[in-house]
Amino acid sequence: MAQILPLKEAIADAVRDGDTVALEGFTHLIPFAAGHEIIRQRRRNLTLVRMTPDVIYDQLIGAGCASKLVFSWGGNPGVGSLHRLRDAVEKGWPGPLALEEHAHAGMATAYAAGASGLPFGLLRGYLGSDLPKFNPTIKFIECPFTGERLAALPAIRPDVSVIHAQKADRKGNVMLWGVTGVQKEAVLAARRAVVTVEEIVDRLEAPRHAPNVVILPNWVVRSVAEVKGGAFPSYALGYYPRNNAFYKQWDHVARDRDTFNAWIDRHVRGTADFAEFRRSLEGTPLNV
Amino acid sequence: MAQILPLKEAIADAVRDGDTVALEGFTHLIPFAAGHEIIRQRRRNLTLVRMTPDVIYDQLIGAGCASKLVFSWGGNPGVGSLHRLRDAVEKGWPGPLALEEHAHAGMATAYAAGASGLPFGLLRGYLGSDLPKFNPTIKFIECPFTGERLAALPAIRPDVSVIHAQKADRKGNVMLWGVTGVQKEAVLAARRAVVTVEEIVDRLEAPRHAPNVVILPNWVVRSVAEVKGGAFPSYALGYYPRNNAFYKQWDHVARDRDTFNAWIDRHVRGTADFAEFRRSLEGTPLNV
Amino acid sequence: MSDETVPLKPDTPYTADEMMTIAAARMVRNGAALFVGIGLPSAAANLARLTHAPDTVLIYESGTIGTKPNVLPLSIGDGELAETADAVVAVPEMFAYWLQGGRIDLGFLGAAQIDRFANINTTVIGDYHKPSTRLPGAGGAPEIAASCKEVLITLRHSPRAFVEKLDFITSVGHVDGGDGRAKLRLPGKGPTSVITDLGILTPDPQTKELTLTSVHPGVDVEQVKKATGWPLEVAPQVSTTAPPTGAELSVLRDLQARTAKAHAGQA
Amino acid sequence: MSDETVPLKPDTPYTADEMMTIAAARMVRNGAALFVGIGLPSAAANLARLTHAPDTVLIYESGTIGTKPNVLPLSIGDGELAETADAVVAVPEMFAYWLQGGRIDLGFLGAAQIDRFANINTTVIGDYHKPSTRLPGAGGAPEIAASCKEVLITLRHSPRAFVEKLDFITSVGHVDGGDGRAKLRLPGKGPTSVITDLGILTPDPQTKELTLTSVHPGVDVEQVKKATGWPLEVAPQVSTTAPPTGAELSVLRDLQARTAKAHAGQA
Repeated sequence: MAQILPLKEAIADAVRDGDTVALEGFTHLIPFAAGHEIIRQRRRNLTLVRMTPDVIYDQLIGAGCASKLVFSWGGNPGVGSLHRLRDAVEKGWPGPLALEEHAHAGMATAYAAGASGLPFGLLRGYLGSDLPKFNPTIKFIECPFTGERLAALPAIRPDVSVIHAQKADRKGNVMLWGVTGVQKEAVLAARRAVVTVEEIVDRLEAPRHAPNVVILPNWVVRSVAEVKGGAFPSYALGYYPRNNAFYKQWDHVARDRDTFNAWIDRHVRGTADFAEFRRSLEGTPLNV
Repeated sequence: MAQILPLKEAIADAVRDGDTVALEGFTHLIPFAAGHEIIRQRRRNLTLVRMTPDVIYDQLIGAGCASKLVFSWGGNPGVGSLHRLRDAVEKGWPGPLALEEHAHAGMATAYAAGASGLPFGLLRGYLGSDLPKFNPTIKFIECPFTGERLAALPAIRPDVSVIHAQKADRKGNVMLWGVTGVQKEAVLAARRAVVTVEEIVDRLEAPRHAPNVVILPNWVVRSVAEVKGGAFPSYALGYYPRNNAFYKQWDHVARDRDTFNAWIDRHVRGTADFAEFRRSLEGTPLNV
Repeated sequence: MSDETVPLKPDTPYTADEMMTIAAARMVRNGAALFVGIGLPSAAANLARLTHAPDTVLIYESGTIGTKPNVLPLSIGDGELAETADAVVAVPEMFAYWLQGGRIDLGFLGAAQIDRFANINTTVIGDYHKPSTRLPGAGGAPEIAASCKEVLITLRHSPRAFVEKLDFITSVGHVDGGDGRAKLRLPGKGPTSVITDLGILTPDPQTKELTLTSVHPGVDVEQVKKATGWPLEVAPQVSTTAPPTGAELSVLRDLQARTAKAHAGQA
Repeated sequence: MSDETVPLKPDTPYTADEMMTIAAARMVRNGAALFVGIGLPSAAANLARLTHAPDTVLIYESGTIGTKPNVLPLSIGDGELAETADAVVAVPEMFAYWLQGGRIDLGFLGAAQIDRFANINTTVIGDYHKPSTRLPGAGGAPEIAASCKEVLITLRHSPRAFVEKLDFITSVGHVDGGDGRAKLRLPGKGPTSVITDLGILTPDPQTKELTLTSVHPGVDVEQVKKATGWPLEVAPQVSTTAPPTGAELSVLRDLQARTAKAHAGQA
C-alpha cells in the first residue's frame, strides 16, 4: 500500500547504491525532481534504464550516479546530443559507462514482459541489425508453429521504477494521462515503485477529454510524493507546457565539464529540494 | 476506411460460409444484433471464436451456423449451461461441433499475438492441466534465458471479428468504454472487422467518468452499422442495463430442440431486423 | 460490544450454504488483492469486504480492479463492477500484467470436481469427446490456480464432487502431492483451504493431501467422510467452525436479498 | 485556378532543405497511415497533411495516433501531439499492435549514414566501443524499417552520410540487395525512396541498389555522384524534380515560422 512521503524520504527509502533504476517517461512527465533527489543523495553505481534517456539522465550520468545505461534512444529530443552521456561513453568521464543498447520495440517488449511476470519478451525485431552483436541479451528463437526467427529479450525488472504523474488521491492511487509511454509497465515490472505527482487530491478524476487515462492502484506503488512542477522542464499535460528553451539551453551547459559541474553544484547539489532548485534558476538562461 | 452500412449489408459483405468469425464481448456489449443477422443470412460451417461464448453463440450453434467452436468458457453466466452448445457437443445436434478449447489466459494471449502480428503468443499457463492433451495447438517452449517451460499458442487471426460499441462518428471512428474484454485485440487481429454501435454521432466524446475508454480509428474497421440496443439482452454501459431476466428465461427456451427452433424461426429468422426482433418479443417471457 | 461479536442465538436457523460462504469469507485478510470467480466465490469475497475486510481489493477477470458492487454480479462483467471499480483494464492486460504478473494475493475458485490434492475439474464429466455432462470449461481457473500467491476453493461436499480421480484436470492444485507444484515451477503456493458446506479441508504440510481440519456446527466427521469419494484424511484435532455471527448472517442475507431483487429483471 | 497549381515564380528562392522536404511530402499518399520520426520526416509528413494529403494519419512512436499538430513537435511526445490525436496509446501497444501488427503504410526515417542498399546507421560513427561520435541510437527505426509496408528515408547528401560501408547497421533497408529482405522474412517491402537535398534515389527493382532517378532543379548528376561515397548508379533517364509550388512553399514556411515561434520559449 502506497505511503505518502516527502520526496527526500521516498528516494532515500527506495533507491540504494548499485540498484537498477528506471526513471521512465516519453517526453511527457519526466521525473526530473526525483532524478535531482537521487543526485543530491549521491547514489552511486546505478544501472539506469530508460527507453529515451534525456536531460535528466545526462545530469545523473554527469553527476557520477551511473555505471551502466540500458537504453534505446539517447538524445536531447529536437536539439541534439546529450553531451554528458557522450562524454561518458566516448571519454569515460566522470567514469566509464557500460551500455546495454536496444531498439524501442525491444525495450517496450522487455518492460511488458517484466510487468507480465514472464522471463522474456518476444518480438519481430532486430533482424539484420548489428544491435544483437553488441548486446548479448538479445537472442533469437524459432516459432514452434511457423519456424520464423523472432527476437527474445530477458524481461526488464528494475529494482526501482520512478515516474511522475498528474495526480494521486490521499490513499496513494495514481492517475496519469496523455502520452504515458511505458510508465505503467515500468511500475508493474519494478520491485519498488516511486511516483511523484503534481497534486494530491481528495478524489481522482480525469479532466474532461483527457486522452489515455491510466490508473495505478495504491497497492502496486511503494510511495507517492507530491512535487508541484516536478516534471519541469518537461511537461505535465493539463498543468504546464514543455519548456523547450531549457532543453535548448541545456546544450550549452552540458557541453563543458566545468560548466556542467558548476551548474549541478549550484542548482542541484546546492539546493534542498525541487522548489529551491526552481528558485535558483531565476535570472539564469535556464529559467522558466 | 470504415464504411457506414446497414447491418444487413455489413454482414453480407464481411461474413462468408466457412469463415472463422469472432463475435467478442465479455458480458458487456455482446453483438447480439450482428449474431442474429448471421443466423438470418443462414451462414454455414463457421468456426466461431470467443473467450466466453454465451447466449448468442448458443443461438448460432443451435441454428446450425457453426461447425467448430474455439473458446475458453462456455456457459450462461450466473444461470448455468448453454443447452444448444451442450446438445451439439454431447449429441451432435443439429450437427457435430468440433471444439478447440483453451483457458482465458491462453486465448487472451493468442488474440494479443494476432493483434501484434506475431505468429504465436507466450504465457505461463496450462502447466499440469489436461487441456494441452486435447488441444494440440497448445505447445510448450523453453525460455532461452531461464529454461522455464512456457506455453506457446498460435496467434488467433479471425477472418472476421464483430463487436458492439457505444458510439462511432460519421467517419467510422469507434469508441467504447467500461468492460472492453478482448474487443480491441479481436478487431486488430481480424482480416475484416465489423462494428455495430448504439449511435453514430458528429463528434466522439466519452461521458464524464467513463472508465477505460477505447478508441478504434476508422482505418482498422471495415464497416460500422448503427443498431440501437444491438447488444440486448446484454448491456451497453451508459445506455441500458443487462436484461438478466432474458438470460434466465433463455434457459427454458434452449432446453428443448423444438422450443428453440420455434423461437429462432419466429423471432430471428422470421423478423427482418433487430428492431423487428425486439418488437416480436413483446408479450413473451423474454421481453425487456 | 459491537455488532460483529454478537453471537447468533442458538436457535437461529442458517443454511449449510450460508455457513460455507461465511467460513470462506473469514479466510480473506483485509487489504488482500482477490481474484474472484462468479457464484460462491463472489458471494464470499463480497461478504468479506462488507464485514471484516473493507480494504479488500476485489478483481474480476473481466478487467475490473478494486470493484465494490452493491449487489452480487450475475455475470463476471456486470455494469456495476465497471462503475464501482478503481480501474478497468482490457482482459489481456488483466491476465498478463495483473494475474500472471504475480500481484494477486488470493484466488477464489469454485469447481465441479476436486481430488485429494485439490486439483479441480470444471471441463467435462465423463469422456472428453463423449461427455455425459459438458461443463463450461476452464475460464481463468488454470492460471488463477497457478499464479495467485494463495488459492481458496469453495464447493458443496458430495461423493460426486470429491472424487478419487478427476474426469479431467482443468486446473492444478497440488498436482500429485508433495513437491508437485515446485516441480512444475508454478509461482503461487496453491490451494490453502477447501471450504465446503460441511467443513474445511487443508492440505497436509508435507504430503499436500487434503485433510479435514474443521467441521461446521452440527456436522460430524463421519458425515464428511461419507461425502468424500476417497478415504479422507482427518486431522488429529478436528475443530468446529464457529457458527455465523448475527452480523455475518445479516450482511450476507441483505446482500443476497438486494441481489435477488436486482436480478429479477434488468440489472 | 486553385493555389495548389500556382507555379513558383522562376526567381523565387528556396533552400535545398525546403526542396527535400517538399519532395518527400509529395510521396505521401492521401489516407495513408504514416509512422513519423522527429525532424525532417515530421516536417515532410505534416506538410503532406497540410497540402495534398489531408486525410493522412500521422502516428508518432510516443503513442499518438492520427495527430494533427499546428506546429511541428520538438520532441516526439509533445503535448500538442496528444491533444490533437484521435487516440493515444501506451508505447508497448504502439510497437506491438500498431507497428508490428503490420497496419502502418509508410514509415518515414532519417539517418546519419546510409549505404547503397538503404541500410541505415543512427548508432555510432567509428568503433562501437570507442566511437568518434556517439549518435542517439536506434529508437523505433529497426522495426519501422522492418514492419511498415513501405519506408521513405530523408537525409542530406554528403560523402560522410552516403558511405560505402556503414560503421554500424542500425536498421536494414534492402540488406545486401536482391532478395535480402525476403531471406530475413521481413514483413514490409523496405525503403522505396531516399529523398535528399540533391535528388531522389530509388532501389533498382532487381538488385535493390539505390539508383539516382531524379535531381532537384539546379542540381546536376555529377554533383550527386560526388556527394555519394560509393560509385552511384544513375538511371538511364534522370528526371528533374518539379520545383516547389507557391502553395507548398508558403505552407511549409508558415508551418516552420509557427514552429520557431512556439519553440522559442515554452511550447
